[in-house]
Amino acid sequence: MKKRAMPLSSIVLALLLGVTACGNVTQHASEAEDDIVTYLEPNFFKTLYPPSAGFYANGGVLNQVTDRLLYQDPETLELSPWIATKLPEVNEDATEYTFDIRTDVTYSDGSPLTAENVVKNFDLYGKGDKSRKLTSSEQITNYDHGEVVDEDTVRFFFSEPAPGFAQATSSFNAGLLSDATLDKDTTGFAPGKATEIIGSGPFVIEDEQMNSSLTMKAREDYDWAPAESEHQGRAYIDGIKYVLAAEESVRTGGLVSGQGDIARQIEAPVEKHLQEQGLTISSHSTNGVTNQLAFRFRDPRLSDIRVRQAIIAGIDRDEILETLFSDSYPKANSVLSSSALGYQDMSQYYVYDPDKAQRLLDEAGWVRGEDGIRSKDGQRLTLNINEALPQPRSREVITKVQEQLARIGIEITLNPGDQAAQDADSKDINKVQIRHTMVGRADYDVLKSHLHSDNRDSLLNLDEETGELGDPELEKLLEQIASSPREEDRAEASAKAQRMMAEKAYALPLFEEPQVYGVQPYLEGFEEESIGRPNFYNVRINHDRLEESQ
Amino acid sequence: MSIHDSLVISDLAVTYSTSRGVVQAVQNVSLSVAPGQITAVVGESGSGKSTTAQAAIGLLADNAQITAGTMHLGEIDLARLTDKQWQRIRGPRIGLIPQDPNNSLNPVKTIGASVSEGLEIHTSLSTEARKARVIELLEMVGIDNPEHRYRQYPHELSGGMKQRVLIAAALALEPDFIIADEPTSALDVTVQKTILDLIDELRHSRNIGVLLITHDLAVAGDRADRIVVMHDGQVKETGYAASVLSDPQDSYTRQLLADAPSLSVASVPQRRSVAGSVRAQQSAHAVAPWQRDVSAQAEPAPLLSVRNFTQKFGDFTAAENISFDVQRGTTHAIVGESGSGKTTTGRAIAGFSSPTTGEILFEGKRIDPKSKQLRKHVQLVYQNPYSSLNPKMTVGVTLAEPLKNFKLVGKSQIKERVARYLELVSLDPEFASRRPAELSGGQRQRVAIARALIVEPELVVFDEAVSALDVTVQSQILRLLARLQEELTLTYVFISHDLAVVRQISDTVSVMSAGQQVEYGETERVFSSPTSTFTRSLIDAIPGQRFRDGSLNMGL
Amino acid sequence: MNTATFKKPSVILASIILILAVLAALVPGLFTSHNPLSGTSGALLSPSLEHWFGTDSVGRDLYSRVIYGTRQSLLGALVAVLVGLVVGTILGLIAGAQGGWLDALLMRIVDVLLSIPSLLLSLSVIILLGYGTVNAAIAVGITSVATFARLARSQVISVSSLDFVEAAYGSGASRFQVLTRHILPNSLTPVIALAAVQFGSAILQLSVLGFLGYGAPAPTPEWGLIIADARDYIATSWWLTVLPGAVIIAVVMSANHLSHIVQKKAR
Amino acid sequence: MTARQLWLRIGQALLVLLATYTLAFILLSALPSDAIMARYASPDLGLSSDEINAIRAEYGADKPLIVQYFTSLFGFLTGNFGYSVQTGASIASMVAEALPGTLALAISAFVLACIWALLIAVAASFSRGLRGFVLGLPSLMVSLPSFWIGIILIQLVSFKLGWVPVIGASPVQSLILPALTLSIPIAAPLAQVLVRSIEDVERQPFISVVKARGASRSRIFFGNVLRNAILPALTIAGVLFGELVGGAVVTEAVFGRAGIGQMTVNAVANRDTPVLMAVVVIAATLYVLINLLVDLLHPVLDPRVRRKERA
Repeated sequence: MKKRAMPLSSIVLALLLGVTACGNVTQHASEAEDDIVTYLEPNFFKTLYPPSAGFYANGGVLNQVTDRLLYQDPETLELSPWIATKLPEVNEDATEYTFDIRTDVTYSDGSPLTAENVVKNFDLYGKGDKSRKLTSSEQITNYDHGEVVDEDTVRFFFSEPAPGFAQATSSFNAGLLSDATLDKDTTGFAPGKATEIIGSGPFVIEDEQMNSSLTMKAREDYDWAPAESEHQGRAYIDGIKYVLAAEESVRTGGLVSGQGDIARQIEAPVEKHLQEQGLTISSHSTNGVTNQLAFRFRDPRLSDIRVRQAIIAGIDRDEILETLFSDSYPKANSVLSSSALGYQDMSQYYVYDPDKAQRLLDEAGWVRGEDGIRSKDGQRLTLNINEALPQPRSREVITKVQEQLARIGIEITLNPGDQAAQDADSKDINKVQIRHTMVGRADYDVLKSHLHSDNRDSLLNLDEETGELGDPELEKLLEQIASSPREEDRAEASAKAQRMMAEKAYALPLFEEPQVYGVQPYLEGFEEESIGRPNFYNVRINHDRLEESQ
Repeated sequence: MSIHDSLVISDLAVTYSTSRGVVQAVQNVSLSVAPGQITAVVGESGSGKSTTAQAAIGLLADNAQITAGTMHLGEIDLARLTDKQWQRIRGPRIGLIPQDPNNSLNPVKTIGASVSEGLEIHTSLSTEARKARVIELLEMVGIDNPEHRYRQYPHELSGGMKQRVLIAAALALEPDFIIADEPTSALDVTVQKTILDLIDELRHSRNIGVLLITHDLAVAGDRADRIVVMHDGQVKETGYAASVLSDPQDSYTRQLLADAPSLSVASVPQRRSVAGSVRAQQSAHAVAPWQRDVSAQAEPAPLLSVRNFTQKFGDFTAAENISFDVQRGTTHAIVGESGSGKTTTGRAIAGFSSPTTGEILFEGKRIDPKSKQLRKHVQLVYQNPYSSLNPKMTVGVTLAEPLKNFKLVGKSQIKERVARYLELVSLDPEFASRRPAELSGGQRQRVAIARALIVEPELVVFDEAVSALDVTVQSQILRLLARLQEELTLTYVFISHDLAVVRQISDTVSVMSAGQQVEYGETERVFSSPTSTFTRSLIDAIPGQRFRDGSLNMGL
Repeated sequence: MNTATFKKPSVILASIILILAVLAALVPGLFTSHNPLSGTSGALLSPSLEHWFGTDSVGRDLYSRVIYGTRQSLLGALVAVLVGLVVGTILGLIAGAQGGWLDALLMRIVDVLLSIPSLLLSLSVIILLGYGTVNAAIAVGITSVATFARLARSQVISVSSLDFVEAAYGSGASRFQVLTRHILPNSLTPVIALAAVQFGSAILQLSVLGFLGYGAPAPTPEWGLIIADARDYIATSWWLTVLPGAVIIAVVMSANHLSHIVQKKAR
Repeated sequence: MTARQLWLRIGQALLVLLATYTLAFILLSALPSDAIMARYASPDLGLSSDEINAIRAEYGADKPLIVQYFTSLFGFLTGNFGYSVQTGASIASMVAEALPGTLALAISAFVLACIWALLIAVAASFSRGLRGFVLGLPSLMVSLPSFWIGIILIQLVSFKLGWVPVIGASPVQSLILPALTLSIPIAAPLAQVLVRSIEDVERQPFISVVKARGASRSRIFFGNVLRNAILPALTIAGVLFGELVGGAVVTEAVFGRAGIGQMTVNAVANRDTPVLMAVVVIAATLYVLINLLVDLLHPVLDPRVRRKERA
């Protein structure tokens, strides 16, 4: 009988031993011989095709492996040379850009970065290739063609003025790729193929575990960092391990227990906890359109400016920020971030005044019903807001808005659904009347991306059925921003647009949305690029502090 | 014979703790088994005979407790043994032959593994030696081809074979005593005889004391040296077999004796002689009834006529070429062992299957299984009263159902009619509000009979309708059926494996074996001068031979 | 069930928990005076006399959200079970009673239902029907249809072979009468026991849907959603997940326990 | 099983597969929005609806459904799984990457679950004192939301106690907690069925006979009860497989493991029909295979079934 009992008990024993044998395996990823930084990312990348790399996880990878023609300082937003040896020569109406490029740069597969290659890059990014299911870049507008002038000079031609182009060349959406990589179709940029994406950046993708992790190694012969950078040559660390950690609690716990070095997307309530545990919180503004509620004024209820003003006056942003967010989330004073190009303070339009809100609604003829919700001509004042899934705590924000607006008699409902459903519904004014959104881009153009009917059209200014615009004046201003060759004109148009947005109460800016990272104290030099994607080039591990922290 | 090597139980009391409180199962039970002798404990269900047997081998259920008494095996008081000590007694000292051989072998172990298990536990024999011993044992208990059987699984053996295997397993460790708990009640009567013969022989040849638990006084009388009669957890009578049977002292023993069909040869009620009784002197195959009908114009047309009935299920032939007639107001018995095709025939008569070939005529018309009208005339009573009543319905609803379905009486009369039929089957009309779970087996069977009779049928088929019941209850039901037949002029087809019962109640009989009708004729004639050897062997196997022969008296 | 069963402490406890849950679903106001929909004091407060379960990430009283969430959760579970029970039992009843090709066909359909991963099935159904508690419940219910159908069928088949069914035909009952009066009532006990188990599992499945972001739309208080939303703060505010989790466990366990009692009695 | 029965069984299985495929295709086609919208209508791409329609034509998604159905069916039959619309990744390579991880998780969770179930059954049979407590365990285990178990296990075992890393773990380490998480809800029904069937077997007369041979408790249990009691537990294995796949979705999401579960959730979120069809095909094939295996295993464990099939 003992004989029979044995295998079972031995299995159990082995199992218990197995678990305890793994005891205390906690170690810092960077403790290994090489300085490898473990980076915890809530999402895995979906594509590494630069024009489609807006998604956080995509940009987070491309920013490490590609170089750009120009470099944009994340703080001042000023452009400076990188692969281009100097700032481009631009013609009078901003339809021709001439870049002088370095000739000593090679891709990680050994192929040289040539003028032909640069033109090939922008021809693809500017025009896309339908047959390969590759789209053009939203940031490169009116692109006509590129030309190789000589071996170190390229020139790009535009059908209309494209003043945003210089900045566009600095973003990871215009990261330069080798010829072989550019010949791929959409499949070639997909997960599973990351090691075949060849850039000239300081890191090279070495290994990919699909939907789980990505290992990048420092490139030994890297020697073409932006001219402005003090640090030249190879990256300090030996590599980066991107680890998918979708659960917030795993990222936080991973940092606290020392299993990870950096984690992206730290929710506001957790910041304090991490700081108490000795971690650094690094936040960076996304330098574009603030996190805001955009009112689709073509909706019959919202077409009355008094209703829009009432909503603005009825929302206590301080309470929202205090309850839900932290110091990393500054209150917004305009549709643009205070650090964005062309920012104008419009805070006087966004004052919390519930009495005024009530008054405005009364004046507009909205009468409170039995349940406290107002209605007019039998129509309830019920408005639907989308859930901005990628934005921090969107659901909670809307919950607070719901609560606050209910007090002045407006019912807010949350449009349920996953990303695909939200995307589909957001184009339908009958489904979403108030859009919760933000756009990150460090250029004047960002307002156009946000509002223009050819772009995101967050206000749904364009009626797709009739082809008519709700507010042609706004559209005109946006086009001025994007096509005025002179920077002063662009800044002025941007200021006008911001004022118009405020005066016409088209949107309520909530806060300047940052990207928030939790960073181990022994990591130095961690930076974000101009819209908050991580940059590991200057990161180094302070081994003294690393030992201290253990 | 000394008391020191006997198994002696004195003043045993066992209680069960149940959700309804503590129940006294047996009390003041004293008995002894001497080496080489059989002591039989006889009783009906609930008499405590099984509890006594379980106590004697230490296998009482977890909720049972011995509250008084001793059980001595030589010097050892079994009542005080720990689990570990019991493990050394069970097997080498006391063996068990279980009740139902079909469920008593581990279905996923080979015969060899089961038989050698005891050797494995208690001896240090090598694997080969064990195998040799097992094969020897199998041979001894009369298993053919033991080498082959050794590797077979229980389901590949017949019930009788399995019981032999279990006897071999019990004998493997050469115990001093064997508890045989109803060792044959799940077996056919002919098999029962051979198994009992085997036990009988082994106790002589190996000087094993046997505690035989049985419900059948006739079996006890045939085999036992001493008999203990139990009822309601108490011993009613103890004594030598001969004296208990021939001169019962206790009134309960007397009733058991009176109710046991196989012991009541003298009291077979005189059946009315059947008009135009079947003359068949040969097997029914030779002369079919309808052929005879031509020559016997004077006879009234039979109520039921089965002609060349054959039923096949796929490749399997359950019944083949069965023919018999049943006259109105008589009882026809179909008797046979399990698998003989008797139930198949009965179900076809009741219209629950259509014959593959041949025909069944009721009042001269072919029975149509789809006809609802047929149900008004022919009813079936099932063997198992526990599955034949819908547990969710009260007795009243069950009885009212056919009345409503056939619209036999107006709504207002239903209640009154139900009450009348409950009275008819000797149940209080109050029972109408009870559910089957609240009734005993006998009461349930009465309800089932009432349900069959309430439509006032002409023919009732009883499919082993009394075989699940205790003898005393069985006897009551049989008397009830006789009375009802008289009162309502009913015709019965009575299917049974029990020849003693059949002999007691039927006018004509068909003996079936392996789907064939091997004998057909008037009951008295079949029993007194059977023509087929099979019938002969069946009759010989009826227990109670010793009693009927009067050899018990001579034994004194 | 006899009275002794009801006296077992575990049964009493389980019954009390379920009764409280049902009460909370019907009259939540009895248990709490806080508003489940609007924030009171600060967010993520730890449990106190004022806020028994603390406050959630928006500053709402968690205890009152759990209480008010009872209705949505129990309603959801109820709908889910009803969908599975009714559709599954009907399918199983037809298959078991009819037999032949219809049985074969229905059982293959059940196979198909079982071979599509249940979560994929329920997510698709939600996307198809639209978001919301009832739709999520229907989606969960559809995934249990197969289980119910199989059980009901096997019950019907085993009950059909009992003598009283044939006896009912003998009593002149029609096929339909036999099915509804005899077979169905006697097949139901294990099916009901399964329903009780499914009730618990439906609560859990709904909470998984909430976890994946396909549950009831905010701000409806619903158990799954409450835990799913709070999980991000487990390192800092463990009570947000643990306390509502304990409530779910208590209710699901009680339902399971009673189901086992029913099952045991039925055996 | 005779060869004929086996073929019949396989034929039936193929039929179920085809029916599953068809039903899934219809269901997924009926969903609002589609993969093209999910990818290309994303606002940061700024594509107009004309451009999106052109892309749709490029994917062949503008053809009638019936054509798409046969195209995709033909693809699967010829082993061409196609490409994810969302990412453009080859589905075959996605599956090749995801399946081993999920299988490893599912199998180790299943083995763990069997061990839990056995331990519970053994403890319930052997220790009368703890029986009440032990029998309550399955109820508790089945009442825990699986993602909740996972999150709490990560916090306690990995972050607080530091026994197993969650991030940067070796393949074996990374299997421990997820397998544990997934095993708990699977173990519960298994344990319940096992305990119940042990009770049933223990009531069988043959157990008394074995006891009457003087067998010890462990011999009775391990030598006689267990093998008989495992049979009913085996039959629910096929049903439990569905739970395993469903549980894998949640477990993989919580632990950030790449696998079929995560692939499924991502694909649902992106209406990535080609990927979902592949998931359905894999899951249905596994389901059918496992049930076939259970059917084949039955006669091995139960000699009674062997006989019937030979006859």
